[in-house]
Amino acid sequence: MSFTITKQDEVVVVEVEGQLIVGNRQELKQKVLDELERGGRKFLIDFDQTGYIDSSGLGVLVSLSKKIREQGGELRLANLNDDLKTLFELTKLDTLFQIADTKERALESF
Amino acid sequence: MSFTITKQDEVVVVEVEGQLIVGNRQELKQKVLDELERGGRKFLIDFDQTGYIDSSGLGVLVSLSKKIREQGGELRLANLNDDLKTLFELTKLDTLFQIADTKERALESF
Amino acid sequence: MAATDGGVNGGVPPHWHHTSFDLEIPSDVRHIESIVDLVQRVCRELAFPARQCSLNVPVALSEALSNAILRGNQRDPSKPVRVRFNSDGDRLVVEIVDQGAGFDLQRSTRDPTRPENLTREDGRGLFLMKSLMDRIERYNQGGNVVRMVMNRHA
Amino acid sequence: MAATDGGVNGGVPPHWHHTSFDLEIPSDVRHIESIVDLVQRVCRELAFPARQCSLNVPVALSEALSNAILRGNQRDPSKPVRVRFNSDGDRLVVEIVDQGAGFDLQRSTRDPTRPENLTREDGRGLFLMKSLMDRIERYNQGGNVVRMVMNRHA
Ligand SMILES: Nc1ncnc2c1ncn2[C@@H]1O[C@H](COP(=O)(O)OP(=O)(O)O)[C@@H](O)[C@H]1O
Ligand SMILES: Nc1ncnc2c1ncn2[C@@H]1O[C@H](COP(=O)(O)OP(=O)(O)O)[C@@H](O)[C@H]1O
Repeated sequence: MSFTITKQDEVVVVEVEGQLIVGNRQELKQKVLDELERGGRKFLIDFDQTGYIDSSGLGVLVSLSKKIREQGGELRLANLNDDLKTLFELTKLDTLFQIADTKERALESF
Repeated sequence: MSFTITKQDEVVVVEVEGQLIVGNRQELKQKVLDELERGGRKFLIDFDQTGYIDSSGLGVLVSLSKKIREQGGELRLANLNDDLKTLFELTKLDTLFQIADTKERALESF
Repeated sequence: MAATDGGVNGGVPPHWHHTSFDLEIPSDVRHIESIVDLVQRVCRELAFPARQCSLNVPVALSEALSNAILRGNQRDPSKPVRVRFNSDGDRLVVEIVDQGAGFDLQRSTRDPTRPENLTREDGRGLFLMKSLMDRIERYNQGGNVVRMVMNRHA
Repeated sequence: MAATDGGVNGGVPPHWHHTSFDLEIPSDVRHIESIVDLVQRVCRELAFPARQCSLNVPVALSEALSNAILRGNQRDPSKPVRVRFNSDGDRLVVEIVDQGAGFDLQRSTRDPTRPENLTREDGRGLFLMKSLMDRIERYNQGGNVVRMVMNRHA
């Protein structure tokens, strides 16, 4: 389980490797909030290397999306596999987030 | 579990990745016998990437060592970790094989 | 075994038959991932469909475990969480036992897809368990037991 | 769980308490590795010393499994091998049950370190099991049961 943060032009790209669950979501939250503090406004979370996400992981995404929007920023998600898509559909969170098929599409869309 | 065969000068080097056990030792045996058939006479089995070895894996090593010697060849072993060393000591097979600490030492010793 | 050849018959080996286990962990969320991983692997060895082993089982189980650790046992590491697993290959039953007083399963389950709940951070756990398993039950028996049943999908 | 922080307490989590399992596989040597891997992981979660989990358990268990599959069940995939595991963290007990008639444990155990046996290909399995476990027993009960006990080393 690890989070890798890189910057592509103005976009803060966060890769979630492994699970996003109750044991590590606080770490993700802190890392993104730190970038927001430092002035980042465009955020992309890439799930290409992600296993499963639990409800607390989904909760952190919801909360981050709110906090980013409050600062006039934007959060996009990319690379959900079929399992993750199902999870977002079940919880209707697919209606709350902007989700792109690939990282490239997500980057272009900002 | 896989076996990688390379040649360094005249030495056939076999790397055992993963377990050497009843389910795959036949594959190792066949690969080494094929090289013996093709004229290989110096053999080095490298256990650097090996997990555990069971009695049938030990048995294959004994049998290969005999077959290689029958053809006037030699078999050396290298890179036994502490667990594997214990296994060879328990069975006194450390007295039957020429065992080097490193691959380099084993190669020099031919 | 040395003399007899244990060579491979070719193809995928016939899958495991029945499997059960019973284990107890201290209340620490860092155990969730390894338990989930264990159950996922058994799910695959029992040849349940890939999706059930990669989505339904891990998400539902991690919800049940984190509720047991954080809600039931309130993260007190001296309180154990017990995990009982049983499967004959047709269905899979997992029981999670915590030391809490229990809760009202029906009343605690919110619908997180309703507009007023959609942007809430919490309240998706029981909903996901119900959505991903075929049956969820709760009862008291030496603790608060949450029982999840998943049938093999076609 | 979403609202409550499930954050890490620092350090290594307290290890698992007791663990038991009971599973059945068809007689196919390709299952040995996954069973051994499962037991090794449980060995580690129960915080047995590293060496016992990396050497004693996997070698003894793979010997017992291959004897059960190849000797006891003569590789007949319709005959199951049952694996029962139990540990309270102080000792670890594994029972392997096959459908064979059983065998004389004492008389079948050779000493492979004697000069006349040293270059034999076979005959090291029971010897290794005895060397690596604290106790090996055999009895008939719904099949041929080989029981291995390992105490936690200091
Ligand atoms: N094992 C448990 N013990 C006590 N209460 C529980 C347990 N599991 C769930 N609950 C109750 O059900 C509520 C809803 O749980 P859930 O849907 O997982 O959402 P969340 O945990 O995010 O609030 C919890 O807030 C808690 O009050
Ligand atoms: N589960 C079993 N069922 C029947 N016979 C067994 C079983 N396990 C061991 N044996 C007998 O004990 C003998 C010695 O076993 P072992 O020490 O593992 O060496 P090997 O299997 O290489 O001969 C076997 O040859 C077999 O006759």
